[in-house]
Amino acid sequence: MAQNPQATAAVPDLSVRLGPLRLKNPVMTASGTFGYGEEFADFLDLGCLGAVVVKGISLLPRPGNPPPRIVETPAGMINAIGLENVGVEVFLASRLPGLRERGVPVIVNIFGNTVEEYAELASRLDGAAGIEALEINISCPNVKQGGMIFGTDPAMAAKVVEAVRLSTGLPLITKLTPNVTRIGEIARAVVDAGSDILSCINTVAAMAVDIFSRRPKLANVMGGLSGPAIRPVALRCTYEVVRSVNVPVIGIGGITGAADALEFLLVGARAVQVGTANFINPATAVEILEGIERFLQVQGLAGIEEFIGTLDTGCLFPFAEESCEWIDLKQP
Amino acid sequence: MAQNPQATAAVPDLSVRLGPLRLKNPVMTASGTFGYGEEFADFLDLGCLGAVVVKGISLLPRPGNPPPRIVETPAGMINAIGLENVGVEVFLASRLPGLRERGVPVIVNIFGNTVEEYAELASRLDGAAGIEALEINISCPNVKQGGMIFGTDPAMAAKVVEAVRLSTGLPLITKLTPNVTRIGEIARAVVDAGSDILSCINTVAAMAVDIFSRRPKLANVMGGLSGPAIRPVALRCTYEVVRSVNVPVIGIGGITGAADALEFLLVGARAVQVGTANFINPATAVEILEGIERFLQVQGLAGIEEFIGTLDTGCLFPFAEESCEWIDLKQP
Amino acid sequence: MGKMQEDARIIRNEEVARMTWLMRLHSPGIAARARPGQFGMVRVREGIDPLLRRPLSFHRIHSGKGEIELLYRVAGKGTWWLSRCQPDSLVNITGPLGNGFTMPDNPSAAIALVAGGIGIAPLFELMVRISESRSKIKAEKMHLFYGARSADELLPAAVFESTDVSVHWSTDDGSFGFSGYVTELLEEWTARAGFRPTELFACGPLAMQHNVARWALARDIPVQLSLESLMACGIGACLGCALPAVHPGGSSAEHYVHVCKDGPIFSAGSIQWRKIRKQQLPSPIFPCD
Amino acid sequence: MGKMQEDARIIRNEEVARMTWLMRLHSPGIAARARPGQFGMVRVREGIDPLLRRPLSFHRIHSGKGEIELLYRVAGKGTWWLSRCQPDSLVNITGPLGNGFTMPDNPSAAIALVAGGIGIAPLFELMVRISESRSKIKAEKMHLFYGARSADELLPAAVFESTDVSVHWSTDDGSFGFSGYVTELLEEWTARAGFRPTELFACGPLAMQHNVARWALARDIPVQLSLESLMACGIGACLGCALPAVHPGGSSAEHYVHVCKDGPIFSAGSIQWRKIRKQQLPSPIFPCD
Ligand SMILES: Cc1cc2nc3c(=O)[nH]c(=O)nc-3n(C[C@H](O)[C@H](O)[C@H](O)COP(=O)(O)OP(=O)(O)OC[C@H]3O[C@@H](n4cnc5c(N)ncnc54)[C@H](O)[C@@H]3O)c2cc1C
Ligand SMILES: Cc1cc2nc3c(=O)[nH]c(=O)nc-3n(C[C@H](O)[C@H](O)[C@H](O)COP(=O)(O)OP(=O)(O)OC[C@H]3O[C@@H](n4cnc5c(N)ncnc54)[C@H](O)[C@@H]3O)c2cc1C
Ligand SMILES: Cc1cc2nc3c(=O)[nH]c(=O)nc-3n(C[C@H](O)[C@H](O)[C@H](O)COP(=O)(O)O)c2cc1C
Ligand SMILES: Cc1cc2nc3c(=O)[nH]c(=O)nc-3n(C[C@H](O)[C@H](O)[C@H](O)COP(=O)(O)O)c2cc1C
Ligand code: FES
Ligand code: FES
Repeated sequence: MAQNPQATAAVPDLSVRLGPLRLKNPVMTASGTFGYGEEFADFLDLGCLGAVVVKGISLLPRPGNPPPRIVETPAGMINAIGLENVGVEVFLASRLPGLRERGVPVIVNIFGNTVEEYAELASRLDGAAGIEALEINISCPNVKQGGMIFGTDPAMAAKVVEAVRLSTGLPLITKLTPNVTRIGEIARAVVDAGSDILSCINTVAAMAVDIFSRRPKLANVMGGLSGPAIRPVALRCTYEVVRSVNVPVIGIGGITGAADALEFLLVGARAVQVGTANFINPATAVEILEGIERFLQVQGLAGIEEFIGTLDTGCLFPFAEESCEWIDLKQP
Repeated sequence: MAQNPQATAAVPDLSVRLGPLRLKNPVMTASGTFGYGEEFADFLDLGCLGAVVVKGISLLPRPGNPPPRIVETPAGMINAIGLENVGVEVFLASRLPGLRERGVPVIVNIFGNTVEEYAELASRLDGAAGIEALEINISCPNVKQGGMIFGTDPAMAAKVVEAVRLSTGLPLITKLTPNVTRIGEIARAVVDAGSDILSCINTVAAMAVDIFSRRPKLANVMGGLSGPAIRPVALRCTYEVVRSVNVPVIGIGGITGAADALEFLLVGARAVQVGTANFINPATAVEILEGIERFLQVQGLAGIEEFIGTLDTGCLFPFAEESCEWIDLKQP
Repeated sequence: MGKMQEDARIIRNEEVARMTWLMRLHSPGIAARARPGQFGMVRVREGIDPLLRRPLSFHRIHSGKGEIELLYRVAGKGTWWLSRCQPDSLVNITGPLGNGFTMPDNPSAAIALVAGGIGIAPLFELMVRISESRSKIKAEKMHLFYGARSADELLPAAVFESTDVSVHWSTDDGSFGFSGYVTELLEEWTARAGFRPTELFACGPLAMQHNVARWALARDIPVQLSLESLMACGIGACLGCALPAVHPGGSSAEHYVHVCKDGPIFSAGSIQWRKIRKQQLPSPIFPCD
Repeated sequence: MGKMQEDARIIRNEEVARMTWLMRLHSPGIAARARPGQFGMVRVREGIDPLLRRPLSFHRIHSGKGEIELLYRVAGKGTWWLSRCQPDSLVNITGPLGNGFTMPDNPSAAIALVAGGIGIAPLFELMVRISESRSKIKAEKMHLFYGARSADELLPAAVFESTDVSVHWSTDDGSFGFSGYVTELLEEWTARAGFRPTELFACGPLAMQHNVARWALARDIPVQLSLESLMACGIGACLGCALPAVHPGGSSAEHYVHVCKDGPIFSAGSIQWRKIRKQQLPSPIFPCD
């Protein structure tokens, strides 16, 4: 492909390979922030995107939480949507076909209350044409275990992934929560259980209250923080996960522009997802694509593969061995 | 005191009791963000503050990490100072006396690499006059256990607190890290081990990189995120800790004004610490005090005790039991 | 024509009543597409403070000139920053969003509108359009019931002269017009005048709209309400702007509509008023900050 | 008199060279306290974007008029926002901070100054003060070696006329004056003229200051450098602005000085140049953003 170096410089190769998944570029949109894609069709060409990850789907439709469901915070927002969704049947019948026509690879984000629900959901989607991969949202409370979140326990997380793995041949992405002590441990467990790819991070557990009414600002009391505020946390998690496993990782969290996306690629993510930024500028994802392309040109790189994971930490902290920090600096 | 209701409205009672500790008001400054107090004397009257928590002290002086040690992020900053400090001897000889003269209660933040170091440090400070309490920073890696952070493991955290408890009669505050799956579990462990008070949160593990030089922006690679960005996370942690234990809790994280401080008091913190905001406006702490006083007056409250912990979550989320969220919403 | 994102140039930005500002914008794309009752999501300031856009209704739509007007109350930091924007600077808007009002199809319908405070914002363009559509026929004047807390929060009477509307004023503190709530005025005046609207439109605080809804439902008068909710995206993607609603299948199951996509204009009967929490929208900014 | 926090009123804010702005402020408290070489921490914008203050040296200090001037290069978003501030608006500053230059105590010292680009900022007030202190004696002129990447980044010659300084110009691209680095000019000119300064002052990019330091150390000339580091507080509280330094006890143990408190003015010999990382300060902003 890249025979003429100047031609290469002119059109850098943005395609990436994530295990079984090949994408024409590394920019996707994150689950729950891009609806079913259609909503953004007036603002950008969906066909340009690496992939669209649709809003989390469950077996049955869910009404979601009572409002208020969102609140703005410094450089971020908290949401407690309650996973409102149309359910897998309606999704397959009336959302997926429209999205397929737009020519964009579709990744379906799935969640359940029990291991069995995850498995059933996966087998229902397994047959459907036009689904590129499944993204398993393991940040749901396991109703059988009294509400303990699947994604915070390596064994429970692994069980979900194993069950899904048995139910489908589709490439599997497992989406990790940052609300754990050692994210690398969860990462290793779900990879051992058969996850082809990991994505991180989901939202950070958070809360906001109103001092006048003395009430929580969300009907659900707690919710998930997203947006630029969490980017440094997401980048740290991504780096930790990249160093913990040998499967491709997708970076998510607070990405608003090409420079942000490139930070995740630099620490080793092979693709990124854009979330909250879609609300602020609905054309963010394509602007990021353009920005990455320009960056590669300016830096004289033939393709994004030449940049991914090239973070240079050598000789940077000669004293680190003796250093005692008040945050978790060591790897698990 | 409050015999005439109008006089009460005019000067609300800001004093708070935190177990063995009595403070004239609930506003302190956070460790590592207020130096040894002296640095701020030109900007505010130190004597007004509830207390000053000094920069973390170790047995021996520490030079800290190589620079760069800080980086700005959206609504926050990451630091990796590396716990630079003058050591306990110099602190006692040449920092504490000046601070005592300012008439402000002094709380000493301590840390060590081993349980023994914590204990020795505590006994050295135990004798010193003019120290109101110790704040135990358990976010250090346990060198004996290969760098595993004390504060992320309930048993290890408890060991530190037990050892310190045996070495001093001073009121003990244990400062919790948010970088754990279940902060309530750690909270219970250190309370059982003898901590009189808890404070939370320390910084959130984070990272930033430079896409041009392809290097970490901190020589230490990772660091701790602080500032308004983390406030919603800190508030959630504070609320979880308040609900997990029966000892007083101090709220910390992203507080920049009276309204922020009041949010922490509303969810049940009995005092707050102001950190990063001191850098942005060195008079923040006294402005918060004034703001709290005005708020109580406007709301017709006689004292801050009437406001602390009065969050009303009743009837707010009728559907929460059935709700499945993608973040950890359930209590441990 | 679909939705779009546009850098609108500020032509004017002035305080026209207490804490109430009028911003006129050159925004040809949106002006060409917008209908009364629709809204735009406005990025009030560059950078990430505040992070989210703010929903504002189209107060006037001058399609010919390629201009729109926003009427907004300074309610917090977003609208405060908006009020500091200077003419000739740019403001990014996405729109037009939402369903908009359904124009009355009977040209001689007896129309009443109820506006509480800043609720006048979306109703104005509607009145202008209805006036225009009826300029050739001899219909009864529209009746606007327009209330605010105090006289200084009301738009001046002069602005209504170009429309085919007779304005009935009220203030909570009695400083101008009827003394009391605008819904009381609506009730009193219609009873006294024996006026029964065949179409009703309303916008204002939730409590006011609730009372208008009950009044209209009791009399079987169709009413279009312009409702609010906290919004992140404005285009139906985040599902943040939910309001409890009557299940379309008639079941008692939980059901939510989304203000940005299914609204902001709703019929009174479609909302589950009982399930709306008191403290749905944020409190005023803290005076000490 | 100690440090203070002040809302300074902007009198003027203009681009005086490429990407280089001069801001004149009414800041009586700080103007009364400040000395050459000290700096202020400037809050460039209201709100939390950007969050931190930016350190800027005092370019001029007009104590009598209660005014100060800042000369700044637009290097990123903070300084960009500063450049957009309008006259009469307020800018919050804390200061004066840092140690400042030590004035030469020999009034007839042979003085050389080296400025690289925006490094001229803190040196200017120093030159003015030295000029004033020597106005009554017959001392040799000071020599300023002043370089930039290109001619359009240099302050105009006229601004130096009021001072007792002869300026030696250089540009990296040769568009004005000597073609090459200003340190090469320093070396060449002093060698050719047989000029040996007894006091040296410098400010500019780290690499330039390093070369000045080596040149001076080799010749045993005392030199005061104005150094930079990333800062959060500016007052010695956060310990963020560390630079590797020679241990005061002479041991080889790790040791750091803090630019905001121990500096920003340092003697060349006190810094551990070997331990300063290449990529100490942030890269330029991303052109695509
Ligand atoms: C469809 C729609 C149309 C609207 N049209 C107008 C209009 O024409 N004129 C006008 O003055 N106001 C209108 N509003 C209300 C307006 O959006 C809010 O007053 C504004 O967002 C407040 O932002 P703030 O930053 O000033 O206040 P803050 O209190 O700082 O806002 C904090 C957060 O709360 C949200 N918020 C606060 N109040 C409201 C509210 N009443 N409705 C929705 N979100 C709110 C903000 O968007 C922000 O996310 C409309 C709202 C909606 C939903
Ligand atoms: C004591 C001192 C005095 C200074 N005096 C001047 C002066 O008079 N004129 C002038 O133009 N510049 C001066 N600088 C440099 C100036 O502070 C930076 O150029 C400025 O902070 C860049 O901010 P930004 O937001 O525009 O850039 P960004 O790249 O957006 O900054 C991001 C972060 O990096 C920091 N930063 C970036 N560059 C520097 C730098 N060179 N030094 C320190 N921090 C930096 C910023 O403070 C901020 O935290 C001085 C620096 C110091 C330490
Ligand atoms: C309104 C909203 C809804 C979301 N819904 C889902 C969801 O259904 N499934 C999921 O896995 N993540 C969901 N997320 C998390 C995002 O996909 C993403 O992981 C997170 O927001 C962090 O990225 P950001 O900072 O770019 O927004 C949601 C986030 C938001 C803000
Ligand atoms: C520069 C800096 C240094 C800090 N040093 C310490 C420390 O020595 N010991 C400690 O327990 N916490 C330390 N912290 C954490 C703060 O005390 C506080 O817990 C944290 O910054 C969150 O509060 P904030 O968001 O208000 O800054 C430090 C924080 C910063 C920003
Ligand atoms: S505001 Fe996002 S769905 Fe309505
Ligand atoms: S900037 Fe905080 S110590 Fe120097």
